Amino acid sequence: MELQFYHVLIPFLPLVGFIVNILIGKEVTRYGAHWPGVLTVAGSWVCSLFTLRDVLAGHTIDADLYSWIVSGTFKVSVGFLIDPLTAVMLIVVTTCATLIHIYSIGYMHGDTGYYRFFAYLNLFTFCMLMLVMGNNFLLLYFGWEGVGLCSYFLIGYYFNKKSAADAGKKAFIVNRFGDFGFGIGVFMVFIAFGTLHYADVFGNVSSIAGQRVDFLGFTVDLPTLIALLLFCGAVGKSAQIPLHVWLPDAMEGPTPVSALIHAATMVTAGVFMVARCNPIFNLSPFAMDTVAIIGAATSLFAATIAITQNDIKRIIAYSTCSHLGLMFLACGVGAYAAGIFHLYTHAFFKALLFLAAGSVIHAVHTNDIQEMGGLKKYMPITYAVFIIAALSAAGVPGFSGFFSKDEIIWSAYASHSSVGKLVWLMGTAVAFFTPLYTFRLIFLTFHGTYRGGHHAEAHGHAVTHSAHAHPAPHTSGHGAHDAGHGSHDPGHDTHGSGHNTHAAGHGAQGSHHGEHHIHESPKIMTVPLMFLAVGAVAAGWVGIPPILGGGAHFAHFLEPVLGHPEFHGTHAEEWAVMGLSTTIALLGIGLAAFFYLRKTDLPKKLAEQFSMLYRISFRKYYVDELYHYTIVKPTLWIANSVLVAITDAKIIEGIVNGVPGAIGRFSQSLRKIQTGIVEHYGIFMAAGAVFILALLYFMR
Amino acid sequence: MIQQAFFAYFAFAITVLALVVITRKNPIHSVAWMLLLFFHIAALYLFLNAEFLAAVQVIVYAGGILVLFLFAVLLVNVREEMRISRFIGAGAAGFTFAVGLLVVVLMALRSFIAAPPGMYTIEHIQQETNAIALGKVLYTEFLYPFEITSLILLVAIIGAIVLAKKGLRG
Amino acid sequence: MNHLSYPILSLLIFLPILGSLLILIMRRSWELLTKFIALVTSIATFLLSLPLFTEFDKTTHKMQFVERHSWIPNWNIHYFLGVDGISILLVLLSTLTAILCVLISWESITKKVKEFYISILLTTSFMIGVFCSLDFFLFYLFWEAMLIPMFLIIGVWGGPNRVYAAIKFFLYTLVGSVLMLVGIIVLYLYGGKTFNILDLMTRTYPYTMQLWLFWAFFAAFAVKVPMWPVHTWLPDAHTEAPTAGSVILAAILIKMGAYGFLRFSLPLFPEAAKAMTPVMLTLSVIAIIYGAVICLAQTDLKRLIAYSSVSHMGFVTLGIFALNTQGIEGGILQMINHGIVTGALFLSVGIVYDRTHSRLIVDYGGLATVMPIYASFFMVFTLASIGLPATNGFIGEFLILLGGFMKSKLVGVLACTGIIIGAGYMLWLYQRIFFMEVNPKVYGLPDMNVRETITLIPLIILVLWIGVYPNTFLSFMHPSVAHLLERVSSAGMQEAVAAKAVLEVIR
Amino acid sequence: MVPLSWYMVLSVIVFAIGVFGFLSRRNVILMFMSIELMLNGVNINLIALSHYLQDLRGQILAFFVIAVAAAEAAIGLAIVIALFRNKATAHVDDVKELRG
Repeated sequence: MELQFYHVLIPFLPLVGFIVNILIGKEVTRYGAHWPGVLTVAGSWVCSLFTLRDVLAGHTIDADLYSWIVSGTFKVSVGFLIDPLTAVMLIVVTTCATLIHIYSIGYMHGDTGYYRFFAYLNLFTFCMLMLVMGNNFLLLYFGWEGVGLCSYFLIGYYFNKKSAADAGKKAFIVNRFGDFGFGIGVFMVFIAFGTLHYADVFGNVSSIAGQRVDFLGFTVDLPTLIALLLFCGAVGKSAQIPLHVWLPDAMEGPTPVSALIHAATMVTAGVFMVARCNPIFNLSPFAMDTVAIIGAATSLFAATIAITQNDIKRIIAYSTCSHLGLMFLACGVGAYAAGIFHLYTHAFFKALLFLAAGSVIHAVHTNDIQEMGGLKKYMPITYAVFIIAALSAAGVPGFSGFFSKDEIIWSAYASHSSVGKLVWLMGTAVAFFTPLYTFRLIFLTFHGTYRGGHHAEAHGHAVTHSAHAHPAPHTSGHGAHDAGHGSHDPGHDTHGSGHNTHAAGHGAQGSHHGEHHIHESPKIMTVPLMFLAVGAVAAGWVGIPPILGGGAHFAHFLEPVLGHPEFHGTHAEEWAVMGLSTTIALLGIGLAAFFYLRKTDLPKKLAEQFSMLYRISFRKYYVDELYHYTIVKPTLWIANSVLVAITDAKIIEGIVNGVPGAIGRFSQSLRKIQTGIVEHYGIFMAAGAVFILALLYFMR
Repeated sequence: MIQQAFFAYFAFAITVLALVVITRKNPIHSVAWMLLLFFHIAALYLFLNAEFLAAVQVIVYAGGILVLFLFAVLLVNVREEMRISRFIGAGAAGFTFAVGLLVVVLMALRSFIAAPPGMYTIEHIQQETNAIALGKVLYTEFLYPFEITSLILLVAIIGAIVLAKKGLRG
Repeated sequence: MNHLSYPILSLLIFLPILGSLLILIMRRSWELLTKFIALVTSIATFLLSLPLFTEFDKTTHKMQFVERHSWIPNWNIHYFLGVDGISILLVLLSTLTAILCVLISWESITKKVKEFYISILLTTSFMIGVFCSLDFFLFYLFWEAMLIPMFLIIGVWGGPNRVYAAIKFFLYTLVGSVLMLVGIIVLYLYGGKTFNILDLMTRTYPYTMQLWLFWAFFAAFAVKVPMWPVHTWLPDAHTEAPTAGSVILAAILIKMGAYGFLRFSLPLFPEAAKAMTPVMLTLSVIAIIYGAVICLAQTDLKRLIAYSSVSHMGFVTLGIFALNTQGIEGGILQMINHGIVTGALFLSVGIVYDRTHSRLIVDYGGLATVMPIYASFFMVFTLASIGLPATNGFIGEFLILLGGFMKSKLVGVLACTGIIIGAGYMLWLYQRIFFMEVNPKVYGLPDMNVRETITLIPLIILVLWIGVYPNTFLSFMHPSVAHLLERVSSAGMQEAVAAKAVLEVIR
Repeated sequence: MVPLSWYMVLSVIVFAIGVFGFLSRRNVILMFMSIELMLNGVNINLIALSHYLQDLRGQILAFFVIAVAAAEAAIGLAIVIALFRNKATAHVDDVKELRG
C-alpha cells in the first residue's frame, strides 16, 4: 500500500496548528487559540483511525517523503513507517492529545499565554508523531529531541518562576545525558549497518550477531553495545534510574502538560524505542537483563518514594516512573507486547489521574495534599474518575491496568530470562506499593475533612492583588504585571493555571470560607475526564489473556513487529501469579484505607518511629543532592576556578600577554636612555661619531 | 717662511679665539670674540686664493649670523648664565669625546692621500678671477643644488617668521 | 571557466569598494544618505551574488566563474579568481552578512558614521576576495587587508576596553599570518616560481617540507579559527567589538581559518595533514570541551557566545580533520551554520545592548515577559546553537560527529560531551536572560522594531531551511569534497607505494 | 709654502673645540655658536683642499655650508626665542619634554 495523504496529515496537521498559533496567536487567535489547536489534533486523531483501519487490514507502509541528509555513503530520508506498533502509538498519542487539548481549554482559560500554550502543545504532538512514525533512527532522534524541547518549553511555561525555569532546564539537560548515549548508539548503528533505515537495519540484524568491536579501548559485543547505548536514551527520556531526577521536577508545568507529556506519551517514547529496536535487543541477553533490572529497580524505587510525598502531582509523577519501570521490565524479559500493552493502558489511566489531579488543583489552588481533604462532596465527578483511574493503576481485576500489569508480571515469572524471577519479585512488590500510595492520595484528598482553609485565605489575598494588577510588585515575580503581561501568580505552584478573574472572585469572598467555594470543574474539563475514564476501564479489554477467556488480540496484533516470546509455565502457575499480585494489590488498598481512613494518626507515628527510612524516602534517596555535589558543582568549579581563573587567565593569557610584556619591559628600560636632555643626546652623538670613525680607521 | 709665519699666527689666533668663545660666561662676550674669530678665518681664506668666500665669510657670518646671535642674546636673559655654573655636569664627558675625536681624526689624517690635482690651477683662477670661476661652476654644474639651497633659505625664512610670530602672539 | 557573460567575482569584490568610495565623498552631515548608500551597496552585492547560487554547476569539482589576468608578470603573479563547492557558500554568507551588519548598525553607530560604513564595506570586499582568490599573492593580500578595517571597527567603535582587544586581535593574527607568508614564499620558490594555488596543488612536496609548511600555515589558520590554545583573542575581540564587528568576526572572519585548512593545508600537504590528524583531533576535542565548560563560568553575554564559538569551531576542525566525506561536508556546513547562528546571536545581543548598554547577564532577567518577540527569535537561535534537530546546527554537528566517530570512536564520544555541556550553558543563559522575574533594569524595554526583525528573519529562514532540507547546501559540496578527499587519500597511496618501492630496493 | 696637513690639523682643532663647546655649555645660544665653530672648521678644510687639489668644488661646498649655516642659525634662534617665551629659559637642561 502506498503512503496515503491522510498518513502524511497525521503529524503535519498539528504542525500547521503550531505555525498558526505561534505566528498570529498573539494578535489574531488569542483566546480562540484552541480552535486551531484542538481541530488540528482532532484531525490527526481521525486520520489515525483511518490509519489503524489500514493496518488492521494487514497493510504495512514504509515510504520516504524526501531525502533529508546526503553526504557520501550516509543517506537518510524523511519517511514514515506505519506498522502495528506505530498504529498503536498513533492511537495512544492522538487520543490522549485530543482529550487533553480539550481539557486545556478549560484549565488554561484566561491565561495570557493561552495561544503559546496551545502552540507548544501542538508542536509537541507533531514531534511525538514524528517520533513514532519515522522510518529511521535519525527521524526518531528528531522526534526524540523535539518532544524534549517542547517538554522544556511547557515545564518552564511559567517562566517567571525560577523553579519552573530550573525544572525545564534540568529536564532538558538530564535528557541530554541520555541522548548522549542514544546519539552514540545511532552512530554505532550506522557504522555497523551503513544505514539508519529501520527496514535495512532490522532486516540485516543477524549480520552483527556475535560481532565484537573495539570501543574506547574495550572489546565489546556489538549488539550489546548498540542496545545499551540506545537504552541510555530511553533511560533519560523515560526517567529511569539514574536519570529519573527530572520527572518529578517537571511537575512545575501546567497539569495538562504533565498528563500529556509526562505521563501518557513522551516519557513512554523510551519504551517505544526499545520495543521498536527489539531485534537488536534480542541479540543481547545482557542488554535485556540490564533493561529488566533497571526497569524493575526504578519501579520499586519510585514506588517507595511515592508513599511519602505530599505533592499531589509528584506522587503521580513517581507513580509514572514506577509504571514506566514496569514497562521496561516487560521489555527486558522479552515481553515487548506486554510492555506496549501497559504503555497503552497506562496512557489512559495515568492521563486520567493527572487530569483529575489537575481538576482538584484547579479547585483548591494548591498541590499539597495535606491542605486538601473531604473534597468528594464538592467534586463528585472528579472523585469518581479518580477512583476509576486509581483502581486501574492499582491493577484491580476488570480494569485496564489489571490486564496489562498482570501480563507483565506473568511474563517476568514465565520468561526464560535469567533475571526473570528476580524482577518478578520486584514487580510483585511494586504491585503492593502502587495501590498503597494511590489510595493514600485519594483518602487524603477526597476523604476526611478539608484542611486548607487557612491557606485559601492567604491565597485569596494574593490572587486579589494579582487580579487587580497593583502597580507595585507585591510578591516575587509580580514584575510580569509591570510589563503588562502579568497573568499568573508565580508564588503559587499551580495557580498559573489561569482563571484570574474567576479565582480572584473566589479569593475575595472565600478568604474566610475557602471550603465553600470549592466546586466541580466546568464541563469542558470533566467531559474529557469521563472519556478517559472509559478508556481506563475498558482499554485493556482488547488484551485479555486466554486464561481469562480473552483472545490476547493486542499481542497478536503486534506480533509481526514485536515477535512472540516463549514462556514456560502452566495454567496453574499463571493463576497463582495472578492471584498473588491481585491479593497483594487489594492488601495495599486495604492498608491505605486502614492508615488514612481509620487510624489517621498512625502514619505520623510510623514516620517518627522509622524516621530514617521515612526521611530517605521523603528526600528521594538524596539523588538530587548526590548529582548536585558530584556533577553540577564540580563542573562549575572547574569552569570557574580552573579554566577561567587558571588556564585561560594565567597560563594562556600569561603566555600571550607575557611575550609583549617582556618586550614592553625591555623597552621600558631602554626608555630611561631618553633623558630629554639635549647634552646627553649630543654626547651620545659625539661618542657614536668617535666610535664609528675609530672603527673605520682601525678596521681599514 | 713668511707664509708659514702668517699661518702660524692665524692658526694660533683661531685656536685661542675659539677657546675663548666657548668659555665666556657672558654670551655677548662670546659673540664679540667670535666676530674677531671670523675675521681671522676670512683672512686664512685669502691665503687659499678664495677671495669670494672670504668676502662671504665676512658678510654672511660676521655681518649676518653674528648680528642674529646678538639679537637673540639680547632678547633672552643674557645674565642668567652668570648666576649658574658655566659648564654643565657633562663637561668632562664632552671634553673626553672632543679630545677623542681630535685624536682619531688626526691619526686618520696621517694616512691622507691627495687626489690628482684638477684643472683649476691658481693661474687659471687668477686669470678669470675667483668670483667668475666660481660662478661658472656654480651656475652650470651645481645649478640644481644651488636652487635647492635657495629653497632651503626660503623655508628657513618662513620658518623663522612662523616660529617667532607664534611666540609673539602667545 | 566562467560561463556568465560578466566577471561576477570581480564585481562582487569591487562593488563594495565602489560603495565605500562613494561614501568617502559624502559630507559628514549626510548620515542618512551614507547609511542608505551602504545598505544599497550591500544589498546590490548580495543580489549580484545570487547567480553564484543558481548558476553553480554542482556536478564538477572544478573552479567556476574563473577570471584570470596577468598582474605582476615579473613574479608570475596573477589576478586569479574562482569558486568551487568549498568556497561558494562562504562567499554567499559574506554578502548576506554585509547587509545584516549595515542594518544592525543603523542606529547603534553614532560617531564617525562615514568611516564605519566604509570599514564594513571594505571588510566585505576583502572577505569575498579571500574566499575567491586562487593566487597566493592575491590571497595573502586580501587576508591581511582584511585585518585593517576589522582592527578599526574593533578599535574605534568598540567597548571600553577596545584598544586592548583590537591590538591583541591584530598582533595574534599577524603573528600567525607572517608564518604563513614564509610558507607561501617557500612554496613559490619550491613550486616552480608560481603563486597559482591550483598549480601548486598538483605538485608533491617532500614529507619533511610538508610538515614544516603545514605548521607554518597552521599558525595562521589556527589563530583565525581559533583553535585551542590560541583562542584568547576571540573573547576579547568579540566582547569589545561593536555588534557588526562581532557579527563579521563570528560569521566570516573565523571561517577564514577553517577555510584555509580545507583549501590549502589538506590539498597542499596531504601527507603532513594525515600525519598530524591525531594532533588536530586532540586540539579540536579540547577546544570543544574547554570552550563549552568555560562558557558555564561566563558572566558577560558576548563573552559567553564568543567562547561557545571556540567550542563550535572545534567541531568544524574536528570534522575537517576526520578526513572523511561526512566530516568534511559537516565541517563546511557547520561553518555556514555557525556563521548564521552565532552571527544571529551576536545580532540579538546587539539588539538588547542598544537598549540597555550592558553585556552582563545579571543585568537581565525576565526579558521574555518584556520582549516576547525577541525572546522567540533568541530561542530559535539558542536551539540551533545547541543542535536541536530541524535546525541547521543539528545537521552540521551530526555529520561532524558521525565523521569523527567513524575516524575514532573516542573522539566521537568526547565531542558528544560538548553537546551536553552546550545545552547546559545555552539554556542556562537563556533562563537567566529571559526567564524568571523581570529585572528592574530591563523594565519597559521596547520589543524589536521592524528593522531589527527584518535583520533576523533571513537568518531564521536559513536556520530552518538548512535544518529541514540541507541537501540544497550539501549538494554544492559533494564533488569538491570528493575531489579533495581523493587528493588526500591518493597522496597517502603514493607515499605507501614509494615506501614499498624503497623497501623492495633495500631487499 | 704651507703644507696642506697644517690646514687640516687646524680645521680638526677648530672642529674639536666646537664639539667641546657644544657638549659642555648649557646655554642654547652658546651651543649654536659651537655649531658655527664646527662648520667653520669644516669650511677651512674644504677651502684648503680646494686650493691644493685645484678643484673649485671644495669652495662651492663651503659656499653651500655657509648658506645652510645661515638657515640653521635663523631657524635655531627662532626656536630659542620661542622656547624662551614659553619657558623663560635658554638652558637646555630645563627642557625635558623629550624625556621618555
